[in-house]
Amino acid sequence: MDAQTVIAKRIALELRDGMLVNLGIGIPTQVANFVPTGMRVFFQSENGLIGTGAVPDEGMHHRLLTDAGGRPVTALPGACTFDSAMSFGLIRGGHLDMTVLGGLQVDSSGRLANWTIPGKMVPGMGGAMDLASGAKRVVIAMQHTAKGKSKLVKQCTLPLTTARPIDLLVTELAVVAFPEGRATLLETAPGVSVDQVVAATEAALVVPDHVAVMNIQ
Amino acid sequence: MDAQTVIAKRIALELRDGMLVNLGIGIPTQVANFVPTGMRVFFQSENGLIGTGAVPDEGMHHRLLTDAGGRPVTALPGACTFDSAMSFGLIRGGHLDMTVLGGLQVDSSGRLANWTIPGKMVPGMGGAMDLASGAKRVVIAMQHTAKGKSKLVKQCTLPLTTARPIDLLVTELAVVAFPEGRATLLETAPGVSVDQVVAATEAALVVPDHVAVMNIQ
Amino acid sequence: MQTILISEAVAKIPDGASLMIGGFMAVGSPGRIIDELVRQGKRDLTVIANDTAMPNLGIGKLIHARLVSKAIVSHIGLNPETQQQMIAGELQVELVPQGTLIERIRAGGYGLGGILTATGVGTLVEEGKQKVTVGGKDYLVEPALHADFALVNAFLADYLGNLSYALTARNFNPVIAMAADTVIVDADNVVPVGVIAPDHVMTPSSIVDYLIAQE
Amino acid sequence: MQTILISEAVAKIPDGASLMIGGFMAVGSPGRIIDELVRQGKRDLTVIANDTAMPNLGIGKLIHARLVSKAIVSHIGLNPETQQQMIAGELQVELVPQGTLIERIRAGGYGLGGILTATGVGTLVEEGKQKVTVGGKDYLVEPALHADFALVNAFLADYLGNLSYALTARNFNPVIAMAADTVIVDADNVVPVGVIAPDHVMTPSSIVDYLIAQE
Repeated sequence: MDAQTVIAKRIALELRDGMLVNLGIGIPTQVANFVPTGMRVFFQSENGLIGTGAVPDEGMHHRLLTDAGGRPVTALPGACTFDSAMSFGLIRGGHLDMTVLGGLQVDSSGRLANWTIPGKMVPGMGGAMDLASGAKRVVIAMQHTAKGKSKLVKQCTLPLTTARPIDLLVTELAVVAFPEGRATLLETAPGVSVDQVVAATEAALVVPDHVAVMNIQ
Repeated sequence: MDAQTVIAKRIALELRDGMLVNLGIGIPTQVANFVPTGMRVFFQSENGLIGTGAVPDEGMHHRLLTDAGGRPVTALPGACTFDSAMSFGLIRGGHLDMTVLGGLQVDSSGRLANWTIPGKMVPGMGGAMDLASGAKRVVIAMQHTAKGKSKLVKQCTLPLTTARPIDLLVTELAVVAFPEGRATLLETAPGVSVDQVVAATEAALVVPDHVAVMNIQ
Repeated sequence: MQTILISEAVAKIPDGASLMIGGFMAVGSPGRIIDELVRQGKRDLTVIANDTAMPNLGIGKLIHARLVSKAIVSHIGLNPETQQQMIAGELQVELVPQGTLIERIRAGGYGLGGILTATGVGTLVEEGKQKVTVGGKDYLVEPALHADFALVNAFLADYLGNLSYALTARNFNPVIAMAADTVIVDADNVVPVGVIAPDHVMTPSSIVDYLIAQE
Repeated sequence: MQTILISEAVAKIPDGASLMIGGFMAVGSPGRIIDELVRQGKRDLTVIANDTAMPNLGIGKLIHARLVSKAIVSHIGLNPETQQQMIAGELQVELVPQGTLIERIRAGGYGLGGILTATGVGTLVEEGKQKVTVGGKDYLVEPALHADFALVNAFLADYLGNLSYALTARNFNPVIAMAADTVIVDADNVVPVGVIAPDHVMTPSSIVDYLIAQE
């Protein structure tokens, strides 16, 4: 299983029936492929849609029904559309049960940097700051390392996305939460040892006596 | 012609084609009866309707289509409905071309009191403060006197509705504007002399050389 | 979202709860829910709504039954009972300009701390309030409102809880639906999922907690 | 409201004007108006919009033609031309969180001085901004936005100027329509007055100034 699939499958286990969920671009989008059978999850697309369905069949799209990246989507029965003020009212107002976002850095206290690398990448924060500040639960989907360096750092060196700590970090190696503001190892990926995770991590990791293995297949 | 008709007819002359207008309860409501022929004016009802039409014929009403007082109305072709946030966005945001409101007192600098008589009448301000603060043009329809006392006073003794001066006051005796913050007599009612108006007015009235007669029939 | 009997829905509301209630002079008020509140004899309620309607009409029924200890409203002028209870000190009334009230509720639902409005500046309304200057102009800081329950009347719901409203009955309903911990909806019509066009849904199902079962 | 040729509508926009433009990654952007802006070679424009789309798509066409001197947007990541012009100092870009941006525009249209949001607190976004504490929590005061022109794309208009929008093309359109001195609308379909149900009108005709004539 490749890294992205591990992450997406593990995050899908956080979904609950009836949840309203927003998925960022990249790995987070793939979470929609692993919704447990029989579970109904409402996916919000921040350009103004709840009830985003699959990519339309050939010749069955409409130019005015797209995801936030402008790509054609379908709408499930019971879908609804709205303007951007409502879309971010849902996000900022705490109506969004969970957001899954990518990350550039997460630090030992759970702070997130994911919107800019000054001087290098300045795409604009789009909805990231509202999502990371406003969603009830913030889950970050991130590769554990980049170019051999840990992305779970002691302290974020990149500009923060929000001062609010995230709730859960899922990488291809581990699941990490932040109780009492301390990065705590909850699970390791199948075939990955606690020592391997610790070795790949710059942040000081709290390692409980029992660390579970991700329940993914 | 009774006092209310004089006032309503004179205010109707302030209407212009295409205007969005909100009429308060009481005399202001009657202005709608005197829209000049061929002119299209959009009346907003602050409970959520633009395009308020006449009272419905017997048996042609619907319980969910009413004016702000809960009385059945009709909707003209091209009408639209909206929630209260939008309704007051139109009012506060300067989209309302004119509001016509009743008054308890107007003072020499054009300040308005029309929402409460402490200890006697505390109905709540409803939409009055937003209307008087937000409309592009505020026109007050008010009897000139109450129990023999002028309602156009030196200084309001009742609590103000807004700190913003009104644009025009129309009574059964006179039309008064407030250029440079001074009550100025623009017109008298047919058969009413300037001296009669001055005598009935507590506020110091600026009287220009030429005072027109209201053009109502 | 759960479909539920009206008695069960109202049983979830404890004495002392704060309720946002839809409607404008009782048009668009959830009449059945109000009747059930009276029947179950809830006490010490805080009501946040546009008005208290008229004696024994809409929200006026709650006033008449003396279930309300505090009302945050813009208008009580057509309900002498509200005024009498207020003067007698039995009912605390906070009068708020209508545009400020609906916008404070919206702020609560949309995750904003409050609103900045010029309405009320230089009047009694500004007393005791924070002011902020933006672009050289003074605004009152009017804090966001949030409630324990929103009691919503919709014209149309689907069985997921998507809602739409009709004509002048929309008023406060879609706004309060965003601003409460628990949202209870009484709909005039409930239709199968997929029957309301996505563009015509005004309140998404995900914010609705309970839809009252049709009789 | 006046129905007008597209060339005449765009001729009303002077160089240096501020424009709010609907659309989200060009979906719901007024394509014909954008093309005409390019054809007429307007200069020194300020654009307020969600994003600058992609090179030579939607608002990206204005960037490509170098008509824009300032952009207030939430996202430029899919348009390298915007980033290049910004880095070269040819285009001033103010990046605003998306929810803050749309709400600042709404505040401008709804007569509010600005908004109180927690988004951006503790980040670069808060630099130089006023803060207000409400209920013990800190909020940024983000000032209202207003523009000279709103360039709106609607799915459906009637000949009075009532508008409705379709699917995910609604996005910024109904909000910017409230927040500009002059509102110019290009509608995909124009129908006789009375054909759009009152409940389905999302923008009332009274705030529309010009409706572009169908070809």
